[in-house]
Amino acid sequence: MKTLKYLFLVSLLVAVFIPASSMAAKAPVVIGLQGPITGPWAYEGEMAKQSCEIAAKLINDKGGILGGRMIELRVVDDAGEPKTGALAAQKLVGQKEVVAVVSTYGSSVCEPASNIYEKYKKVNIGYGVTAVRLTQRDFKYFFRTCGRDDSQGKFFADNVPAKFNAKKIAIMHDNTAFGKGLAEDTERALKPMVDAGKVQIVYYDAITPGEKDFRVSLTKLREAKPEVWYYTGYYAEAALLVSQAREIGVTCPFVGGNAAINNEFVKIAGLDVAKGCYMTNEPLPADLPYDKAKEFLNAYKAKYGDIPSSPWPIYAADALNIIAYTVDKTGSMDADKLAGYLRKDVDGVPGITGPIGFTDQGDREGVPFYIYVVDEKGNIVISK
Amino acid sequence: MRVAVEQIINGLTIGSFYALIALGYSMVYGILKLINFVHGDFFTLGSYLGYTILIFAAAFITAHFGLWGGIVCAMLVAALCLALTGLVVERIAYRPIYPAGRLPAVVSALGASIVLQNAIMVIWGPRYQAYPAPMIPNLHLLFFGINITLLQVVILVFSFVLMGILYYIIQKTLFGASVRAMALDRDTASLMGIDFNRVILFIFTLGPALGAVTGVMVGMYYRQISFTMGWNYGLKAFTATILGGIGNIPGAMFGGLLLGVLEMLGAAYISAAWKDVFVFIILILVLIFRPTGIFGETTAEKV
Amino acid sequence: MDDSNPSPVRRLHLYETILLFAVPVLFVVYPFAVNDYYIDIGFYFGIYALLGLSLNIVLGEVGLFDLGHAGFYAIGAYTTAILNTKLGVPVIILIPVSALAAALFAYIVCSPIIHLRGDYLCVVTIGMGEIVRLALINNFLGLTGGPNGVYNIDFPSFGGSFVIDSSIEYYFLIWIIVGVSIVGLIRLQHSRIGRAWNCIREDEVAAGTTGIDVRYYKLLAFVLGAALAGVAGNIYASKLMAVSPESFTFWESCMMFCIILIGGMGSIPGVLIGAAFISLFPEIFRPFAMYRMLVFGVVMILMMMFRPGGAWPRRRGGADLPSLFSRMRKSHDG
Amino acid sequence: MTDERRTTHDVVLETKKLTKIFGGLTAVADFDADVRAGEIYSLIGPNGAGKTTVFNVVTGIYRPDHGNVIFKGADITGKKPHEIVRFGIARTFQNIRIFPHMTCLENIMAGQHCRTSAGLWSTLFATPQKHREEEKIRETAERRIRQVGLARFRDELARNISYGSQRMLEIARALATEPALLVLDEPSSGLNAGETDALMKFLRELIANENLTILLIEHDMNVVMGISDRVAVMDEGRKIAEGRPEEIYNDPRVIEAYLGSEDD
Repeated sequence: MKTLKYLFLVSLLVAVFIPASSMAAKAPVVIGLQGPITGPWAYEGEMAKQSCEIAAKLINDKGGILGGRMIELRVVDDAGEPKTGALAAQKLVGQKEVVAVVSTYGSSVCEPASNIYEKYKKVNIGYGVTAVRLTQRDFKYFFRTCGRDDSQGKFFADNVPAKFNAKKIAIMHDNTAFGKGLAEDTERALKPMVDAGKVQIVYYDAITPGEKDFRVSLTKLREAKPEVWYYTGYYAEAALLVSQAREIGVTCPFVGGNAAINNEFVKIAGLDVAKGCYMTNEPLPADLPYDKAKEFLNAYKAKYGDIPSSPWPIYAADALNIIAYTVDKTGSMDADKLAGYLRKDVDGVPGITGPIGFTDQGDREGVPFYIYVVDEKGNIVISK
Repeated sequence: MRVAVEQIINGLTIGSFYALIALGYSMVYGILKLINFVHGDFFTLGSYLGYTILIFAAAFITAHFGLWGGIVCAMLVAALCLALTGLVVERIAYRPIYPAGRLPAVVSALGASIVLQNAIMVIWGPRYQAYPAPMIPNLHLLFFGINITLLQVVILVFSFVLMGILYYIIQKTLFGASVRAMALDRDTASLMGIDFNRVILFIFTLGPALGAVTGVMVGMYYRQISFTMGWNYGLKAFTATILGGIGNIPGAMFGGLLLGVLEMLGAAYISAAWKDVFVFIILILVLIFRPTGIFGETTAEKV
Repeated sequence: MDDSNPSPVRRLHLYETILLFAVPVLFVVYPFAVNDYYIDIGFYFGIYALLGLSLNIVLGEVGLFDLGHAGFYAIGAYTTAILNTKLGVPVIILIPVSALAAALFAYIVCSPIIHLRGDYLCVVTIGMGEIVRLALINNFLGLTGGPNGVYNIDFPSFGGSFVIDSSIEYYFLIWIIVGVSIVGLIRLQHSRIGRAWNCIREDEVAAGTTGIDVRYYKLLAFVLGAALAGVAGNIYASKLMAVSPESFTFWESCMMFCIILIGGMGSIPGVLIGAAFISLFPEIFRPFAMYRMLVFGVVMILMMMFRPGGAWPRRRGGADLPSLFSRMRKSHDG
Repeated sequence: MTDERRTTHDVVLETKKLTKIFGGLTAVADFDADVRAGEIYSLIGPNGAGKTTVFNVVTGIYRPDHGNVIFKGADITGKKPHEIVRFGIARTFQNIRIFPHMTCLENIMAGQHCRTSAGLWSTLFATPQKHREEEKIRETAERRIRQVGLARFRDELARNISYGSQRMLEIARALATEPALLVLDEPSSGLNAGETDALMKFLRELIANENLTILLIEHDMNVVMGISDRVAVMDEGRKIAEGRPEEIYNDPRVIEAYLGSEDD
């Protein structure tokens, strides 16, 4: 037992010191990634890490930036939890060689972390943080490559009821910061139409993420007789929801938010159920005419077998790309210069998710949306 | 009416999952007075093993044994593996710690839970996994306008059969009597010649095996599994155990079913978002008025 | 029948004497020697130490299984967040207010359930913690901001002139509070209140027949424990400038439970060791990436195997550190 | 025991028609007794006669179904155990119930709890008044620990001392509550002959030197006959006889119900 104890201690020590001793080659440009590598959102963290690695590799394969310096990714785990996120941010800001950070998934984790980045003057670009308020704090160093809750909500209100000729709308969210935010913004965007009597919100409620049984909520939804049903949460629950809804006889069209439908959704729900499900989404990589998208997608698929199953990791890759681009263009590691350049001079720069530009608050400029549908073969295509 | 009946059936289905998991908690608690936090993760592991078997051995099994054969096979393998895992965990994480008392064992149980959950994440990856749709029967049945699936019926019947068998073993057989005696008073039972190790062997193979079977059923029923799901089910099942009266086998079954039905009715008639609050408030109210659970003995302490 | 033959008082071991003086010095010097990241780790260590001390009253001193302590922590944090952002009450004033709010909540919730024994009490506290968390997620009374939480919380300031906003200031804020709490708890441990708590932990019936109002002292423990957790919540909220329900899960309660058992029931140095383990370990083992929680779990099992009574169990009688403190004070009093 | 000491016939404890029913079983039925100041009053009877139940009702652990407990003229029926201690009744248990993980001295100090009042604030701010009180607690405890001869175990955990010492510790703890009535449940059980003799001597000295009354359950007839002033015999929840030890010793009903059972 005693040997076991010592063996264990020694292996711990070795494990701690090995990473520190890795050799430094020709000084790379270090970009941080803060994401949920462990914890309940670990799959998002894993994909974000993979995406950033692919994006960095694509840049490095072309000879890096600043005339031959490689991109090095430094990943810190925030476990999807605010306190750990703040510590992760604090760890990165203490490392002078980290130029800027791709950070993070989840608005409530981003909030305290971005406070720290702001205070220590480190450019940080969110990839899965859609709460409107994040860019309303007049922060200098905070940007995001993903859209905001209200842009999608507005798109829904403008297009979806008309498309399905629907007067009775059901909205369901999953009580996560993202899902709830989108649901609220959709409700807000629909309000003028509701006041004018054009549409009616006949159902508005939440389900609990991580649960498996939603038949009760769905029965209520069925009794409300909606003509279109908008679910603003994630694919894992969405797949269960649609399967169970069809089981108990909910027949109205299902429209998911941009996290609700992907290949995993089709896999879990099964083709029978999934086909004919709609979603509001930014253009999917596969539909993007941009070279970057094809290149990224192929590289990702080659390495991991399939494209990422949620939209956020692609925004993470784009965040890394735009940081690399800005460092390359300015030739500077200075946070003020980078932030200034991102705000003023980055405009229409090609990215995986389309041309990238930022508003003065740091929001992504012009995130386009489409209505997608799952076709007979289980592919997700733009709905005509 | 239709809604209420459907909800009760849904509630019974989810309740039977809780009940089967709760049995594992209750048996371990009865003998060791230990909250076996790792039990929820046994359930998850069982679910992942069943998934793996269905994915990799699907074509072969289905070809030889048919659709149901494949499912039975997945359940059997998962149950066997988990019985073994249960023993290993008991040997490593609990046995060396029994003499120190029950509180250190609680920490060890939490540690084991963390290990198992993260091992699942490392092995299968953090993403959700989907049970293969073609391996799962999806037939709908309509009784008087009430919509249920064949799978639901099978799950309910099978769960009740399992519970019935366990009830029989515990309440009617000589071995069951020795388990109950051990739960009542370990020292006296040992003096009467009941082998403690045999009882431990029994509860740490049967409990996890039941959990594994439940895991496979949950995987089929919802098609989608994640490495963190055991925590949620574990918490609910433990609540069910307490609701029924901890250490009491029929109590755990009843507690599980009641919890499932309460949850569904709370969601239907109060609010889906507040249903867990509703469940916990009921639990607290029950305990205020029956401090040892519904089936718990209310004997005064001997002074 | 008199045998006036008092046992020799156990003297402090040398290492204990060294620790007694070196540890406080280390705590003061530490933040001046490292960068902000390590100071922040020290800060969160302090938060867990405070939470550990607060749960130690309930679990360590009275032996009540409380697996819902994160609920009290949440009440403190949200009281601060809501009153500060909605009404503009200064954070520093909200320290006692948060403590009171959490204490009041504990009193109301625990009064009807205090007679429950062992694991039944345990599951009720779990339920209580979950109810709090779910109420926060569901935007209770439209105040808690749902899953997004409450944000834009101020920094604590003394009359507007001295604002606590840097890592090092927070570090000292939390450790001063921890220090004050430790002094208070040592005094309680060596008073009739602390003895009454221990008696209840040892044998509830005998405590009653020895003249201790079991119900009152159990409630007092919950109320005091909740108040301290409320203070921790206040500081946590202002440090992060935002609160959200993810920080107050059942998992967090479990970690507090582990602090006590890893350190040793009812032992104040033990609480510090346990808190260090829970807060430092995951940071030290960052290089393990996704394996780090795996290692964490293994170490928890090993700790219980090798030191089931905790890393630093409470020593009674003779010279444990707390009684040394009180003796030192006594000699000062003359 | 000499009769001179019994200068008063004031009744300290009186039970009136005390009845306690568990489920269908009547453990105690219409139990009347009066314990007079300064005496040692013993309760004997076969196992299951209801003696301990009487004790539990008197000390507030159980609430009686009928009847009253009057202590020094005050009705204390149904009061909580800690309130009854404050009135001046302290007890020990048949199976020793000390606080095993506290030191011997702390065990005894706990007994002073009901005679002291320092609250949360005076403790937290360490007021001089609290300090004085703590000194008083310590002095009392030191006195009691010397009285029972355990001073050398002062800082020893209570669980580490011998069974006989634990008995004495429990008695010392009860004495530290400054009782007028000491209720002892089989104090000699588990003690060897030497320890039993010491116990009898101790109880005699106690009653002689302190303003105290003792209510006793005892199986050891030597102890009962040796130190009791009066003895009551219980069988099946009822009092079947009461009187001086020598009267009881020769009472045919007692021999039949109690002593007779030993012939089986």
